[in-house]
Amino acid sequence: MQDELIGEGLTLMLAGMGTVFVFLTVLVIAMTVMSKLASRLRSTNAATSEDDGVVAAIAAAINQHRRK
Amino acid sequence: MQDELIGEGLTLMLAGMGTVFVFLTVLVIAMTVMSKLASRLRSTNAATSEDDGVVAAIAAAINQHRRK
Amino acid sequence: MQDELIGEGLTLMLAGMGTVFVFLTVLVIAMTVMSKLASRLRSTNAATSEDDGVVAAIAAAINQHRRK
Amino acid sequence: MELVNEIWQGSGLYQITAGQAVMLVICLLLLYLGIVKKFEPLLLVTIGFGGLLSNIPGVEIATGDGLLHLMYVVGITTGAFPLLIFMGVGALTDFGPLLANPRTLFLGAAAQFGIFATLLGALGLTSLGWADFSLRDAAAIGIIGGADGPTAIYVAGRLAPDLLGAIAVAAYSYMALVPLIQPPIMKALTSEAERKIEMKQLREVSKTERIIFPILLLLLVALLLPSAAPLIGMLAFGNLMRECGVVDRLSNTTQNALINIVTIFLGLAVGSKLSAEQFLDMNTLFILALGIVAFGIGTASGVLMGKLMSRLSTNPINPLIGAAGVSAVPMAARVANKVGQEANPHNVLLMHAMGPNVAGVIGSAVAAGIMIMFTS
Amino acid sequence: MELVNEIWQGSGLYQITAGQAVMLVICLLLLYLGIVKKFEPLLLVTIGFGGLLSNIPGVEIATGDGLLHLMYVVGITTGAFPLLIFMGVGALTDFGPLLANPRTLFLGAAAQFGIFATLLGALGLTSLGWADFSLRDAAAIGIIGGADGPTAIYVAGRLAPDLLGAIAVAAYSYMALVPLIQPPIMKALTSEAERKIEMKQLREVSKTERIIFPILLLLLVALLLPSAAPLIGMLAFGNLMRECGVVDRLSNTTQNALINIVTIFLGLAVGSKLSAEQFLDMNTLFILALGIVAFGIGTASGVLMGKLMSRLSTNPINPLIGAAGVSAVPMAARVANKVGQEANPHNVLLMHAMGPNVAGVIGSAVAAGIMIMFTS
Amino acid sequence: MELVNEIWQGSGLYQITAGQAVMLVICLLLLYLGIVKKFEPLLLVTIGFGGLLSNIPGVEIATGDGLLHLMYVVGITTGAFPLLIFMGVGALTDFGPLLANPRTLFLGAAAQFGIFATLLGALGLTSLGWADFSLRDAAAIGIIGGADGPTAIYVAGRLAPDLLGAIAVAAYSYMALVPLIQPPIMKALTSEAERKIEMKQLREVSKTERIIFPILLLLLVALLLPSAAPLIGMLAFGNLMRECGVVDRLSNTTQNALINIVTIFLGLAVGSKLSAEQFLDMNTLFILALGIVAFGIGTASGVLMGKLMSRLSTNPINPLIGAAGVSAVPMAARVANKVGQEANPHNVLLMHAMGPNVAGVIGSAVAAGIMIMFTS
Ligand code: NA
Ligand code: NA
Ligand code: NA
Repeated sequence: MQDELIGEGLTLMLAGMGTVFVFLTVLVIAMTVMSKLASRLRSTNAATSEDDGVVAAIAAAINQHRRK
Repeated sequence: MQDELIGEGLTLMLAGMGTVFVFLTVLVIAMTVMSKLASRLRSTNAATSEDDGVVAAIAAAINQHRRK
Repeated sequence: MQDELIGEGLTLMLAGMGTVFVFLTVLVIAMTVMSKLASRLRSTNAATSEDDGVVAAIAAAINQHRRK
Repeated sequence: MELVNEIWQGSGLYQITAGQAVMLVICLLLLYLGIVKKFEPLLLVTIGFGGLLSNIPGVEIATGDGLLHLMYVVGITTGAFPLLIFMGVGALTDFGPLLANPRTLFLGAAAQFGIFATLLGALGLTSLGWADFSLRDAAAIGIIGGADGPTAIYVAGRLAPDLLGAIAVAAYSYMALVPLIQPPIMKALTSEAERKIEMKQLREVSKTERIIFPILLLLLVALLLPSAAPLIGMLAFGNLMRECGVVDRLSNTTQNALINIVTIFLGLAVGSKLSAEQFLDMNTLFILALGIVAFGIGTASGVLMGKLMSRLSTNPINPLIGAAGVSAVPMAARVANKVGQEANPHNVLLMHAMGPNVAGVIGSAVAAGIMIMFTS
Repeated sequence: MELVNEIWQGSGLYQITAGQAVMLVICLLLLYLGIVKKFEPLLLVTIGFGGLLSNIPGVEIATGDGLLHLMYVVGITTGAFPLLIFMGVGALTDFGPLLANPRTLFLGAAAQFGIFATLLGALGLTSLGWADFSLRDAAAIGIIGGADGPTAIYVAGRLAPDLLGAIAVAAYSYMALVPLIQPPIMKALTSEAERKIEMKQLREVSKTERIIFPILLLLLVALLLPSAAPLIGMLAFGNLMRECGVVDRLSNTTQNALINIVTIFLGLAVGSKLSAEQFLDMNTLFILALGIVAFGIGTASGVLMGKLMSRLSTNPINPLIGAAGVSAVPMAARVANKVGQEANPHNVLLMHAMGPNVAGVIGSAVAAGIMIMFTS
Repeated sequence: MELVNEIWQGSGLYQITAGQAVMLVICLLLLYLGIVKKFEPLLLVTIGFGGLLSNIPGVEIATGDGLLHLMYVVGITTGAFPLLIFMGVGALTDFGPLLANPRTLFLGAAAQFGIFATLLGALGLTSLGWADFSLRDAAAIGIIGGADGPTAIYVAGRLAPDLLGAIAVAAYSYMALVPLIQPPIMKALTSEAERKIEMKQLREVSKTERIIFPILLLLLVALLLPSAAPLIGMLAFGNLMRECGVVDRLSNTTQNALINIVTIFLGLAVGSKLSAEQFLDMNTLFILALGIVAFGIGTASGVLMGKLMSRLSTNPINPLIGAAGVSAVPMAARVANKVGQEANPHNVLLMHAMGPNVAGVIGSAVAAGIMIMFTS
């Protein structure tokens, strides 16, 4: 019966370490994909804000011109 | 039976809006009376503190006089 | 029975004031002893830090010397 | 191999039902509305996350001995959490504008018509055989029109716990949507001239009045409508701590640590009622539909009362501030201010609208009291 | 018509009893004392408002499933609220003056005589057939003389829950009245010369002593009087968090958010015992009368012990600081300082009086322990 | 005379058992470690003082209706306190370093080997007939190797409440001893050249990633391992409140008042399990021995995984950061940084080590989930 206990322990160890590694591997993959999607999203937004930046620069230039 | 339900609903609506209006009307009256009482109380206090002000002014005048 | 109640009350009063005084007397003694031990401990530490102070003074003196 | 099978059968992928999957998406949507759209984030983020937790298959979180179920039992079935939130609301509320102009209480009264119209609507759906709402259910649904989250949760917890999830989600979502729901109704019911009306600056309110007000409010409730006393009582208590000036440390804690802790627990506990079997139901759709009707009718009746008072009164009254009577503090008052400024850029209605706004909180608590009394 | 009748019969005006009306007035008086007269406002405002809520007819607030009753059951019958308050008191208390001059503990011991004299007084009233106080009742009433709110509530909650409301009101009211009650007694028992005595400046107390003190205190209680361990233990725990310097974040929360939240709940829960049927009773009048006697005797015995120590000691001791031994922290210490300065404007007794003042907290907790042990 | 006898028989000196005396000394030692040695003071001071209170003879504090027993029942048997602490940990944790370098999750995974090796060790002791640990006991003991206090308390509360005191004391003591336990193992397993490896600066992590991460984490747990959902769910909820930017007031309260209050209650409740009859047992010695083995094996397996990744990766990886995978946040990351700087003074590993450090928190929560699932 005690060997059975050790057996259960070994099973739990294998199952446990296995699950931990599987879970964290899936998490690594999910995080990597998510980060790529997020950075793509951001670069799209960044492009938009770059446009905003251009508009702002033009506006500033016009203002400066007027003051002269 | 369903008409009964609607009937109960109508009753509750009448009772409800009625109570809300009666309650808030009483509250309006009570608040108005309370504010008047409070402002009368305050004006009495203000008078008192005016007196205090006079006393303080006299004290200050006396002090100034002494220093000369 | 009511006299019994008064009797119990008197007993509780004696026991109570007695316990309060005994307890607080023990506490006074314990605190006094504890403070003495703590101050002895501190004076030992202070001696150590005095030594530290001496070391620091020497170090400072050496530094000053070097700069000249 | 057997072991892998056991783990697989314990996994969410194996156990998840279609309903739970749908609920996870709905809760993600609530989080999106709260975080990205900034819809009542304090509640939608906590309710939404609580809802996610409640739809994880195969683990007791929102049931049995689970933490969220415990929070629900301790805080919602007893009414403790919404009452404590109401105490916090009292400590955060400035009743000054209402004290300066008590007549605006009538606007707060009129806007409660949305509650009772919706109650009737819910009973009508039952009468048509479309839904199966009892009088208690209908009363709890109607209270969405009060535009006041803790009141809605308190009433739903007492009268219709099964509908609590849908009612809370509807109440907070529509409160956040007030800037979209109200303006068209306000503009449709008022003329340009009415919207341009400027109001006289409010008088200053003395400290004495501020201190007496919550006590007066409580005493009136005690004498006239005791069933509203728990809600109004806690509101008044919070406000008395705020105004009395001698317990500032209690007032500060009530406005910060206490209301924040209770908000977290309340949100998670309400989220525990977003399980698929309770939420995915035709009733939820009806509740969402009735809820928006309730907001619309409340807004309209507030504005119409504003028009009436505007005509009867010698002091100018802008009927737009009537829309703030639904409560949804302070969003509805800001909306009234904004619509007013669109018509007349010099028109600052904000403080005037705060009167009916806080009056609406009292009004719907009174309505809640009458409903609880009537149906129990 | 029937409906109007139903609403009328549900109203407070219809249901209110004369007792409830009287209690509403009494609770308004407590609020007045707390807010306007600034009598222990943290407790009198919360207890007073809780009392108002408890005397609203026809609604479960202080009974059944009502919030205040729940607070009472959760926090008072278990002793949790007063113990947590005591932890907060420990975190707020500086035992430095006591550590600098441990002999002042005797003053804190002597002042507890008020507790036991009052106990005897309560039994005397029963013996005369005027009242019907059991030994447990008398012990709970006596503890008013400890001039320490949480200790009184803790003991009353264990020994005489029915008298809790009156005992708490008496304890906090008289603590606030200390500046009126004590000076005549102090002046009657001391000569002008005694009141002029200046005391030597207190020595500085090291951090080590401050850290060891609460542990030492707990160990002594554990070995000598375990029944006082819950009260003294929580006091010592709060003080250890304060002084040990490594858990400042816990200490700060204990001194602020935690004690404030518990104070609000404690006050409302105590207020739930101010219902007319429990409070309007000859017993309440006796308790109020016995309470002021307790304060008087405690003050007198503290001062007399001060005189004794003053004569026996080589270091000068001003007997006035004995009056601070009743506790009522820090009010009684301020009173001792003030009476001292009236006799000798250069006399600063405040820090000297803080020693017996905090000693009185320990003393009455010890007395509470012996009473609980003896009567159960 | 009889009375004096009664008081004497009620005293601690009369009633104390040898076991209680030993426990008082052990608890004083815990206080010493917490206050003077600054070992995890937030927990060791509260647990130590709770232990003192629990070993006072003749009074119900940690049993029956005593306050500490109530705290235990309310907060530990339900799992509420460790889960709320985990929510606070989530609100305090910056997952940025992990998001910048997700591969470090493997280090956090490897370090969990300490948990399962210890589980096997506990069963081995039983198999040898030295101890009598069930599978559930062994699982709860193993979790000490997770180096994460709330996870250990949560699991022990579910699986082996009798061992909770010893497990909590071991977990927090060894977490504080990490600077002594880890460096020799780290140095033995790595070469000087490996310890000198400098790592590339971490990329910046966007707000969007930070917000999505806790939701993603929860969804993966929901789909793969629901039994870990309570722990991971509360961690993710706290972190979402922190990062979403729209509920800062809730996040601040979670990081301060709420986690502090729960820490005090948790510590006292855990202390209630330090009674002599439960703690003075060979099992406790075995648990302490197994606990340090768990930390050692966890550290070793983290470092070995670091060496493996260092060889396989094109980006330079310093294997020392693997040791931080045991969690013990943030102590283990600081240790990795320090050992790295001893080999190469220009080497700043701190932020790199924070990745595996927080990964270890997730890893041990996952391990806790699998153990709870497997043994119940
Ligand atoms: Na409303
Ligand atoms: Na006292
Ligand atoms: Na870990």
